[in-house]
Amino acid sequence: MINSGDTAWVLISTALVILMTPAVGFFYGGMVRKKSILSTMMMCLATLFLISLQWVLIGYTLAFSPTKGGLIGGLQWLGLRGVGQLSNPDYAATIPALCFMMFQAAFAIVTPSLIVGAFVERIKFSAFLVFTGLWATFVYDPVAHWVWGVGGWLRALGALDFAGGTVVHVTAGFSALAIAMVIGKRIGYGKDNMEPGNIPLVVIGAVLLWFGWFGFNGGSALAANGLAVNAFVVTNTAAAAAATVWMILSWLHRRPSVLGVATGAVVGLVAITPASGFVDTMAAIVIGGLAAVISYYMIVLRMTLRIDESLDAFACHGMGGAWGAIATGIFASKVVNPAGADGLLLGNPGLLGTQVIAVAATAVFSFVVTYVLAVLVDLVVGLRVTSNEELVGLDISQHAETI
Amino acid sequence: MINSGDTAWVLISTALVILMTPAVGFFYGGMVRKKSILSTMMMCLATLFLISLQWVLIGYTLAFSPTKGGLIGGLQWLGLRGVGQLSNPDYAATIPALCFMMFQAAFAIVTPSLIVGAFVERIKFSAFLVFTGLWATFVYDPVAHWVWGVGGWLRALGALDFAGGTVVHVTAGFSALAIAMVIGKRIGYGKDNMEPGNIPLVVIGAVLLWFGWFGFNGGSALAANGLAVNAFVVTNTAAAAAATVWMILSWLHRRPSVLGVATGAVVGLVAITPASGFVDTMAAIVIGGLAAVISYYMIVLRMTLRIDESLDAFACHGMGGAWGAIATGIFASKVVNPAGADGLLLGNPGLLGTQVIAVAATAVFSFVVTYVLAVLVDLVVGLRVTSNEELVGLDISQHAETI
Amino acid sequence: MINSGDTAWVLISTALVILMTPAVGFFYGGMVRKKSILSTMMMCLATLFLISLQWVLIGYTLAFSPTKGGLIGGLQWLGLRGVGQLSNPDYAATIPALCFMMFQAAFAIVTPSLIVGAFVERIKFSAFLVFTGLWATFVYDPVAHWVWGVGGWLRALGALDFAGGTVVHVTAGFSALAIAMVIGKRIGYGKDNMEPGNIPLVVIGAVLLWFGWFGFNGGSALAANGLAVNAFVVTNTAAAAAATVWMILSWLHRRPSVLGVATGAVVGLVAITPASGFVDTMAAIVIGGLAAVISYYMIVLRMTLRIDESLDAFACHGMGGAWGAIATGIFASKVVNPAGADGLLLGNPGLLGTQVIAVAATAVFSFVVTYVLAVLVDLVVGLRVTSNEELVGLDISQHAETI
Amino acid sequence: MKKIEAIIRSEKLEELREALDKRGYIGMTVTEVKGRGKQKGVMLEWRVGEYRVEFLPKIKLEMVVEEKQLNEVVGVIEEVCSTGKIGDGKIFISNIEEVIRLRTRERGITAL
Amino acid sequence: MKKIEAIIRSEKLEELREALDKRGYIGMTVTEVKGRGKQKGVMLEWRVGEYRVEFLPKIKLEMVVEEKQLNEVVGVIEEVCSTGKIGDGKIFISNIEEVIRLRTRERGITAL
Amino acid sequence: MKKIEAIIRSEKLEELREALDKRGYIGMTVTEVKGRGKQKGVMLEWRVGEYRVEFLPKIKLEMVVEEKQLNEVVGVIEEVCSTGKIGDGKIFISNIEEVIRLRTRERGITAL
Ligand SMILES: Nc1ncnc2c1ncn2[C@@H]1O[C@H](COP(=O)(O)OP(=O)(O)O)[C@@H](O)[C@H]1O
Ligand SMILES: Nc1ncnc2c1ncn2[C@@H]1O[C@H](COP(=O)(O)OP(=O)(O)O)[C@@H](O)[C@H]1O
Ligand SMILES: Nc1ncnc2c1ncn2[C@@H]1O[C@H](COP(=O)(O)OP(=O)(O)O)[C@@H](O)[C@H]1O
Repeated sequence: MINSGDTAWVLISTALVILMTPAVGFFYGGMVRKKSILSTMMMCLATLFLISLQWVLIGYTLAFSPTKGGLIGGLQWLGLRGVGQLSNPDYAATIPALCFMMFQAAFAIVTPSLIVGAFVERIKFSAFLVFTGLWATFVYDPVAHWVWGVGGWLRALGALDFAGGTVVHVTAGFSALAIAMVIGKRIGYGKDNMEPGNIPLVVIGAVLLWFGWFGFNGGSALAANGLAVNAFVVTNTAAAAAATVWMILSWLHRRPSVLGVATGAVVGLVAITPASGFVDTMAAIVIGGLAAVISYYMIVLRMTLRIDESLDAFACHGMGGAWGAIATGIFASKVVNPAGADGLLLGNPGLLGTQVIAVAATAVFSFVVTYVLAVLVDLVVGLRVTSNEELVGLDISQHAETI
Repeated sequence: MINSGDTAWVLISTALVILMTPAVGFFYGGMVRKKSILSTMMMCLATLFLISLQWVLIGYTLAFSPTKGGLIGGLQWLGLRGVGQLSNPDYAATIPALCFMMFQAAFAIVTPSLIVGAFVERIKFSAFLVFTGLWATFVYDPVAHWVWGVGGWLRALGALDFAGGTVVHVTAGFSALAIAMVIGKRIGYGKDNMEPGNIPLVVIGAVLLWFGWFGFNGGSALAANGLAVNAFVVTNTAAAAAATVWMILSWLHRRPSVLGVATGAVVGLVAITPASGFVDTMAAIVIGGLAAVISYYMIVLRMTLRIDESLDAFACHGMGGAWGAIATGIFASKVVNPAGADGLLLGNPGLLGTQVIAVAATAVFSFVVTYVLAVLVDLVVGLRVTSNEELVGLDISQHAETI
Repeated sequence: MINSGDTAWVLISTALVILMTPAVGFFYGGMVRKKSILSTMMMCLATLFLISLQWVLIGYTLAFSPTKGGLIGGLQWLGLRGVGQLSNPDYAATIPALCFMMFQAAFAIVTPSLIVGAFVERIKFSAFLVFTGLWATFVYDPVAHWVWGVGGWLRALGALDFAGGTVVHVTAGFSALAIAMVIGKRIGYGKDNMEPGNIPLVVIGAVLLWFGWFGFNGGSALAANGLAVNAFVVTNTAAAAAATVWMILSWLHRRPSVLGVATGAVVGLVAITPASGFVDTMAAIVIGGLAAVISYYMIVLRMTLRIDESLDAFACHGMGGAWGAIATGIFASKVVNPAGADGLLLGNPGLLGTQVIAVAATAVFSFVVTYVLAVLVDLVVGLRVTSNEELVGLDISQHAETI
Repeated sequence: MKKIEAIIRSEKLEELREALDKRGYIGMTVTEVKGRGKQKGVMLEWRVGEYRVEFLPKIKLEMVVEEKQLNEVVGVIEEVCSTGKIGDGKIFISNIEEVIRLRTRERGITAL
Repeated sequence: MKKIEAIIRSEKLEELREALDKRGYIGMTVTEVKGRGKQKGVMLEWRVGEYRVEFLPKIKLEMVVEEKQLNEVVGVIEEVCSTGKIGDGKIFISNIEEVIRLRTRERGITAL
Repeated sequence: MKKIEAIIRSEKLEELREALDKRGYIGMTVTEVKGRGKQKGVMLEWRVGEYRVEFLPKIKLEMVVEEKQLNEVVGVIEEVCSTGKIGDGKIFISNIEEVIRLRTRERGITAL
């Protein structure tokens, strides 16, 4: 039976999550140099267009229709055939099946937009479009099926991922690392200063991400109930804890910067994502706080290694998501969610093992498939603009526009 | 009986739609020259203030209280007398009458803000206020009554308009054309370059419009049910399809620009508006995709004719809304909405005829009445600033401010 | 029993209110000079982090757990112990207790961010953090308890404050005045021009505040019912009325500015806050319109007195909130809210007296305690940056960043 | 060669560019500056009341020309930019010793 | 006539304007520039760690004055803008051959 | 002393700064300007079709140097900034009569 309160909540949550994709565009767009701000925003917008269509045509059926051996969905729901206004109790008994489809669409859309941070300021727009279409189909859709699809092998194994720590963040983060390695550094990387072009725009992005994340995690309860509320509360708390810790870390180093706390907040949001339906508020403080430490030092390491994974999708999403998934194995509690499981601290080390497997599997799969896709796209279309186009900036060279 | 889920959904939808009016201000404000950005935003803000008051005082009763011959509502609900916390089953059985009133207020507010695109950078602020007040009362309120009021003649005829293709977009678009013709071109139009002053602001506007449109169309179900979900899904899909097609069209021409895809998305949202409660997702792809083609070439034509309907409210809203209303006559299906009707493709050509009548009637009425109002305001107040004020820019000359 | 529609509404309202804190950052950030925009935004962001943590750890229990003599809550719910997914009928019978806690968190967060307007461009960031933590604990938490806590002395007295006229706006406004007096004027105040650095950012902030306020007032019904709708409608109406009146006042003086109407709108929103669950739409027009007059002339007075309460939190929030609380005593009606009371106009002068007491008590308490806290922080940490740091701007000197 | 530095009203730039274009003067560099002169500043609106902005946005146009072209160019600028109202701006003329076109490394008048 | 081009700290502009105002020097043009000198740049915070910005925001103030006023104006600028710390800036003085006031088409010293 | 005023492509600034740095030329001032020359402007995309922007963003780099350094600096600029394509920019050289370092109030060459 369709419940109007649950439907209202999942609908508005969906709208919030869809807002996150352009928000990533603001967040990333403000962090690149002035000559490529529009290009960065454009890539996130294009992800929204492209995957909106890919998902209703093919993505949803690959991820959620009846499984083929636990690895991938079938083609039964191609073009949304049979996905209608009645509920599908396999996934959510009190909202229309179309509503579940759309909520999931928002996740499928936002995930590839996170990878944009890896190749800003140097990718050819056409290559970006091809890559993103392929990535959604060959990385996101299978992993979503493994973890969330009925019959998916990680779901069957008992892996817990409330709102996408593995499906969204581990995939995006490890893929970002892979494609950054293929496409190479920006000209002048490590030598020229790469001043962020518009910090207020970064803040607008971060704030809309925080706002949207209430739908991301809260909506993942698929109902307007106590579990949704729990997810909402721990989301806010973890973000606050992570931003605070990041502020302290950068203060110890020198000065607490706006860029820093905005990043910290996002890292906290990432880390609580898989855990948000299984842990309580005090655990959220720990999860968020440690996430900040982990991602902070991962960025330090990344810079030391002189890898131009330009906006640190790997350090923030890859590591944040991995930590969150593992933390779920540590802090999960059946008091919070009877349908979940107890974690290590409540005497169940098994869950932690399962979580590690889930992280490892999605990380390796994402890295390898993305690496192959990136090399392929490079061969066929060419990933990178000419050095002259790169120096002039992607706004002019790819879109004939300036801010 | 008031249903809390439905009320929650219509309330949040109302908030989303109210957000759209300033979003139009960002969208338009970023597209004009730097010297008139604030003025453009100001006009949209002022629309929000003015019509918020006009609606509760007189607008709502003119549009929705018991009909006077199908042409206009009476004065029964003047100052919201009798519009209370209980439901009015004539319009929405499960939400308070005041909630329906407010949802409709948001539509009445956003519609005149769309016309702002016609006369930016040259209208006198006082004249703008007078015009907008008159337009709401003499154009919007009657047309809203015809199409949505109980007893309205177009509603009685069976015309379908789920969320305002005719009431909102056809009226605004054709009115924009009329007032643009009365006020005339900007100095230097077609000669000076008229660089958009702030493209990131355009994107922020477009993104908030997309976000708000989920309330616009989804909320028009007046309940949190399968129909709302359908409207939500087709809205997102049509926007994505239109943006994608626009991207391709401008790429064929030269380069895919951010301004272009932002415009394309809005056009797709416009076109799906009347159809969103009657068509399915695959139809939405067609409706959105064709809308982009229609509006794109209408802008080309408009520029060839050297009409300075500056931000193309006619091409985007007038034509987009008309196409959407006609498309409803083609693609509507009772499977999606049993309370609707079947369209041409399901063997009912009658609906298409009705839709054409509704479009024609609202277009002609809006154009003619707006033309007369514009001429009147020009005579009494003077529509246009002096050429010196225009050259200096409206920000300084009308508001004594600079960005 | 948990109601899904009510829970959905309060959850989304909470998200809206949380968005308001960064929105204050945009609103204020755009109003200061370019060299301190980031610092101003940063202080609002930091408020969000800090008080999110303070509230779940200690604030909530101080404000809402069983009373100690009507003056303060106990420590029973320290760290949210016992605050769970079931409802607490003392506060809200149809939503989880955790949901009520989170909704209240959003209020506790946004309130100190309002005070930021008092000391922008000259406060030491470390001192700001210490002050804000103390203020939340020693001013906000007690007053919240007095007015909203079960057993709080003002609540027991029958004072009405639907959504925080006293708890939020009177406390913030009078505290802003106190700390502005302690910290002193900016260098060059009254001599150098202090040009607003980014007016579009002010508009973005004001718009998000307006949007968020639907959750602020509408959500305070703690259910998706007719009362929530009433609060929503009067909120929009009062904002519109106040913005319109402000526009007229500044036009009479010289020109209607965007800064002016944005301020007017916020003042209208402030004034309707305590009244929104007790008055009808026509009263809202009066309340909003008069609020604009009061705050407008209070700013004139404040400038004449050459007090650098830089962004007029006192005039807008202190006076707006006080007027709204008193107006509740005048216009309240049991027709709107049977659980409320009738006001002066309906023949009950008693309520007005109670409201005046509530305003006076919170104003005096806030002013005095804040003054003492500010002096203490000044002694221990030092409130103010060096004059060199002030001249260079807080962005560089406190955060090593530039826009 | 001479450098003409003209501080003009922003709103005159497009018209001036066209007028110069017509007579074949293409090369120029413009900068957004803030100026102050007889027209001491402008009052702008604050939330309530107004404040004085001491500097007004102006356009600085720089053109390096041959000496024999000097009068013509100055004439065009005067023509287009004099409105007779305070704030019209000023022209400053100074000497340029050498010009180099980076593309071709040409020097002197041919490099203009 | 002489052109005084002073590169100064942004935060000194208001004070300098007032000091000049008091002595009757009203006309001036300012530009936001980025400079580099002994003070080679500044370290700004990134999300983690910091990066060097090679150019610092400075204000370029241009004033054309009569020769006999030169010393007074330079004196005022030195007075206000010397803090003794690296980054104070420089003054460059050059020759201006002609000045034209666009409003009146006056030439020479009276046009200043 | 001479003032070198170079109008260059924005994307060349970093490279030029480094090249000058290497040879010990640190002091310089840069301004974001808009220029117009042989390369008459650029077509940018509008929502539909395109429009001509008459001025292109350029960087103006100003350096005041001793006369004997002039050739070296000009050489470096030519080296780095000539691509041979339209739009490379120009260098203008003029005379500077006096330089003052505000920090120390030194005058002349030692103030550079
Ligand atoms: N002595 C000066 N040195 C440099 N720039 C000047 C000087 N006098 C005026 N200007 C510039 O010229 C602009 C116009 O000067 P103003 O005195 O207002 O114009 P006018 O006297 O021609 O009406 C000023 O805004 C300023 O930029
Ligand atoms: N040779 C030069 N040519 C042009 N501008 C210069 C030169 N040297 C310094 N400047 C300008 O002066 C500013 C201050 O120079 P800096 O060497 O930091 O100051 P100081 O030596 O007085 O402490 C620089 O930021 C730059 O804009
Ligand atoms: N006569 C001039 N006076 C001032 N600036 C000029 C002049 N000619 C060119 N410029 C500047 O030089 C830039 C490059 O000129 P352009 O003619 O496009 O380059 P080139 O001929 O070297 O390819 C222009 O954008 C403009 O800023």
